[in-house]
Amino acid sequence: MAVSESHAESEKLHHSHLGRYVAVLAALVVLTVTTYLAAKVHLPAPWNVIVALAIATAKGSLVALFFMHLWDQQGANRLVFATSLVFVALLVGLTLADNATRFPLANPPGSVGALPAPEYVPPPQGGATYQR
Amino acid sequence: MNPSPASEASGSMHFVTDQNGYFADNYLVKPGTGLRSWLYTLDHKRIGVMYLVGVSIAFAIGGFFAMLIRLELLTPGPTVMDAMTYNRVFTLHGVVMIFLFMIPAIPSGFGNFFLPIMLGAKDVAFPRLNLLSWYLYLLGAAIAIYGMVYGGTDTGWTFYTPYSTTTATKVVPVLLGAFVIGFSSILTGLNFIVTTHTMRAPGLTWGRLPLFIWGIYATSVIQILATPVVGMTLLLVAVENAFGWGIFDPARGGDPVLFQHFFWFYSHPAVYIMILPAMAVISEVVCAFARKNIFGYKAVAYSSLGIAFVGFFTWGHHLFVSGQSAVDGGIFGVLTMFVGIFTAIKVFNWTATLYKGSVAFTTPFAYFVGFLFFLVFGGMTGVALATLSLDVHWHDTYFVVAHFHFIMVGATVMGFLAALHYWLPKITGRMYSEGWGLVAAVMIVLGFNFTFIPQFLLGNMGMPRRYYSYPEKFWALNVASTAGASVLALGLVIVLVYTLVAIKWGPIAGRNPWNSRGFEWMTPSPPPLENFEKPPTFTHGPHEYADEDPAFPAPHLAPEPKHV
Amino acid sequence: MSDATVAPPQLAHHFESLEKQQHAARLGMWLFLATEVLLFTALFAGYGVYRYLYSDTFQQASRHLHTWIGLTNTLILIVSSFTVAAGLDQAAKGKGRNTFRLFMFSVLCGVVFMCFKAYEYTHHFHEGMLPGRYYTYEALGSGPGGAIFFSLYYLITGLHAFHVLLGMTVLTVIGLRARAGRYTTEYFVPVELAGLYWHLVDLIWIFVFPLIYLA
Amino acid sequence: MNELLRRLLFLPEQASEHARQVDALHYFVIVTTMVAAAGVFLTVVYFFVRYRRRGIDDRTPFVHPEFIHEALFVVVPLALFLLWFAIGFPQFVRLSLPPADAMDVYVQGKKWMWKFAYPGGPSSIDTLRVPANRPVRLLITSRDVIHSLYVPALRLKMDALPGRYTQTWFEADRPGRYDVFCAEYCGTGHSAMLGELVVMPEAEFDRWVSEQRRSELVASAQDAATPADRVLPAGNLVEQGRRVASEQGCLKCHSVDGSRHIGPTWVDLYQRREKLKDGATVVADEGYLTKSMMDPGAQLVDGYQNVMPTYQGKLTPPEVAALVEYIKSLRTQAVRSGPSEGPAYESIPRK
Repeated sequence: MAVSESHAESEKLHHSHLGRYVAVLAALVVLTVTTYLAAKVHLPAPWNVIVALAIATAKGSLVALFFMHLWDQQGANRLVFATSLVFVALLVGLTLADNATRFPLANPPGSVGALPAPEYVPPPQGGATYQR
Repeated sequence: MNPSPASEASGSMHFVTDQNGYFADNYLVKPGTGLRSWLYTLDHKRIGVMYLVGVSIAFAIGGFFAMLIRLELLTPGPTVMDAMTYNRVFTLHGVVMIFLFMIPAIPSGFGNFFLPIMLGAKDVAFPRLNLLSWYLYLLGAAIAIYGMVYGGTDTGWTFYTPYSTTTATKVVPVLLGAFVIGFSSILTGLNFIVTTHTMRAPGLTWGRLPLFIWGIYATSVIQILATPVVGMTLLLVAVENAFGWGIFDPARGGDPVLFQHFFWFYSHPAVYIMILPAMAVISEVVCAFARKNIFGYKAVAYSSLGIAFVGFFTWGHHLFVSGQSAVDGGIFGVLTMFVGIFTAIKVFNWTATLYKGSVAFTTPFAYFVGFLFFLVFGGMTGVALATLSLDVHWHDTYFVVAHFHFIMVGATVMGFLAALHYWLPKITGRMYSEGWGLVAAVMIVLGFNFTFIPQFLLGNMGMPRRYYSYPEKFWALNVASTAGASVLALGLVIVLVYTLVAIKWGPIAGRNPWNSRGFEWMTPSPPPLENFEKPPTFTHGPHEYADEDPAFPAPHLAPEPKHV
Repeated sequence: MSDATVAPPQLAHHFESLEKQQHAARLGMWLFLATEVLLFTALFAGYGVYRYLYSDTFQQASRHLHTWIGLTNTLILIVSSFTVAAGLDQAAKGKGRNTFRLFMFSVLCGVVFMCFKAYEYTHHFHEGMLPGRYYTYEALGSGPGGAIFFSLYYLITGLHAFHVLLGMTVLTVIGLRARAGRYTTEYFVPVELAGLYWHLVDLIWIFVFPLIYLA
Repeated sequence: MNELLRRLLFLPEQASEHARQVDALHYFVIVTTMVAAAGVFLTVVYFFVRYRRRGIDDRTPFVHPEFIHEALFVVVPLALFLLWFAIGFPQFVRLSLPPADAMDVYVQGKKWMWKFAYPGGPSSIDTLRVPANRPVRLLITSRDVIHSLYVPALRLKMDALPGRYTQTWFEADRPGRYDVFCAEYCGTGHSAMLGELVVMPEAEFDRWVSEQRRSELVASAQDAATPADRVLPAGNLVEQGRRVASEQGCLKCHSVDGSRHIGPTWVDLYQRREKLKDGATVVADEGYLTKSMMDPGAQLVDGYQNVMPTYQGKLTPPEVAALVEYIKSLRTQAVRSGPSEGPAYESIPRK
């Protein structure tokens, strides 16, 4: 299995991909300009990030699939890369979920939602003090 | 020279010794015996042996610190050292045991030695990277030990911020040492994965891989995916400690709980880096000494991958009382229940393997029995700890200490010792003393129980961990624990002594003293430079003992190859 | 990987065929790239958390950066990635000298990228946009978000810049070897691996750009 | 049954309904663990005896597992574990949702003591007084590193994070005195960071609070006179110094009976020649004592760690003066003989 797979990998690389590279380059430049312009539009709060990340994901996929030849390769290499991305999502997702759902005062003071809400009496010492 | 069937061999019915079986032209003498030939070696076997020596020294150092801890806790007040020294000692115990012993012990030591042999390969895929990994290990150890000797570290091996960023002790060298060792771990894992994918001998399909390989493969996956995150985290702590960049510093708006997320994202899977290789060893041992195929090969093999994968989804169960949200607590709690299942699958399959087997009670098998008990009890208390409301009581008490020592000492060290006894004949060509082996095994298992069962009860009583002094009501159980630790230490010293004796004067073991069908036993003992006399082809699985498989006679009945 | 890049293009003793050896080298490189991705992940996760906690400050802070530099650098890296890919294409055809030229162009792009980065850093130093303890910039209010943003900014872009430097070194070495005719139409895996590394550097920047400069 | 198992497992007394419920789950979990461990172990022993090796050429059959075996191996433990979770998780969620009518107590951990403050009421060091049968919400924070408030009798624990608040709650139903520990490692004094939970009958607690309030009014009247620079109540300066020392936790590290502790003893400290880390010597006069409170690391006595936090800004000048007077008063002849009782803390009303 491994042998035939690597055969296929080498075979595919022997074909010239120059045309494909030019097309990808053009697409990347267009997407970069698009994301820059989209940021100028000032979309409402979550959407600006979502749009920016969606475009970045599209660009990243182009690079990974064509410049890095994941499109041509089978099996292990794709799996490795995909797995690493799963774990990126895992770490980012679950830490963010914690900060978003924990007891609000347990987030750093001055951050979103951590300011004492009306129902919480400020502490008698006049706020949390922390000294090194 | 000539066939040496079992009937002619001397020895008990548990193993066969073969006076003619010492393979003279082995890896220990080829390509040379000088120091240079070892320091520049690219041979995976020699690198494995160097790792085994290195981790054994680390184990002795860590064990020495453990005895200091137990000595200090013999009385409620100060006993032999002051609080600062005690804090340094338990930190060093943790750092040395985890980073220098537990993580590299089985994968880098036995894994390096046996993974290519079991694959029928001549070496690992990247031998130079393998040597680099060993030197990175040495470099990391040197940096960490420098930090320990000059200043010491008093943070505990968990390096929780903001304590670790504000303490006056030398944290940065220890952090950097752990960082460097992390890269050593990554390189080893990378090497093993590539080797398993690309260097299997003809006939060795994924479905025939020895279970040891499956375990090491799963371990390597964790090493690759988790270690970079902790590397970056330790670096952030070092930057914060040295320059005050404040990513985790509450005084600068940072979140110390974020550090705990990052740290456990690695350190919980790291527990599986430690336990999976031990499980891998046990899978080999149980088949060899029951002389039977594993019950449920696929279940055992895939459950290793399952542990490697699901193990990443559970880190938050270390944060139930850290201010983490209850939502995350629930998610991590329920996912932890699933990781327990994979271990349960393995335990039941190992037990069922004995069914209708031919069980020989040798030293490795004794460690298997100990391992199984410790794993079940340690594992189930682990799942109990993930039961959220119970964890609120147990968190950071001696219950946790006892639990993870059941897994790490109980299971991993039993696995390490089982591997040592099982493979010593292959690595050195000589046999240890079975009588002393069983005596030591009994002492270790009993001493271990006496050390850590009192600690479970201490945890129930509410004694927090990392306590330098304690109220008098905890006294009696602490004395019991220290007494048990002494027996445990004595047992380990006995192992060290008779192992060294065996290496020098032990009886010649021969090609396959255990009558095992594992692939590593098909080559002479000790193995030659490129592992096999001629490249092997496999036509059967590694754990098949059934006599209805005529294509594969028991290896000890196969004709010995010609050698001088 | 080091074996494949350092060893002469013949078969290493422990492999049975060149195909297997190249397959191993490729897989090893991908695993290494996965560790690189996860190395950055801790920083991105930290960014995500603080972006959520201090969202207003972070949005303001990104407006205080030079977006045009970020944009230019993105385009530079994309073009350099293209030339590296084209260099691989030439290597596969046995045209080592072309590979060298294309790789050198990419290295030049890297130099320009680093120059912009240096310009940007100098500017920040003067403004007091410094990490953690050294932060003295006042335009973002007194909350802790600004200092954290710049800590993360320097960590992410600094680590990336370090990778750019590494990538430039690798491209130079492999480019010189290609010019010396070390690679054939049968054996050019080192060229491919060097390219993969450079593409990863590009790939990470593609995510850094919107997160730091646009979000 | 509950009492028997509790004693068998060395569990502390149960001071709340929550503790009893958690213990019930505890018994269930431990019993199933024991049964499973014993079951596996006995099976292994049985198989070993039944199938022990009888000869070197023993033959064994090839055993194929049935799907049902593997399915059972998965489903039985999973069901058990999920049952544990299903019981434990609601208990945990309940802990994170304090009832609306709970009484608030602010808890602050610092190296190495606990400070408990009641809104608009008294505060105390290391002793948490609460009424029985009334829900109490703890809002927990820390001044320096992470600590963790741990009351074994309530099966309750919550980390104290510097600069922010975590919360938990309980309703103790058995008056009595219970241990409070710090469960998160916090330095050399970690194991000395002991506190006490005093659960009082409701009427007694109310009486205590009103008493504390009365004495506080006196103090706050004085505060009002010079709010910027608080003057200590009139009285013996040495006595005030003693109070400040116990309030600020000085006695956690400095003994007043001559014994060596984390910091140098205060007995005979005044005018003593101290050898410093850098080899120099210094006479511990008023200037040195004051400086050491403000910048402890500057002139560190040889043989001690630099672990003392700065008290710059935490002590008013009169408090510093009182402390120095107190230290001056600690001469050998002034110290009582007999065994040390250790640093003692009493609840002191404070704004």
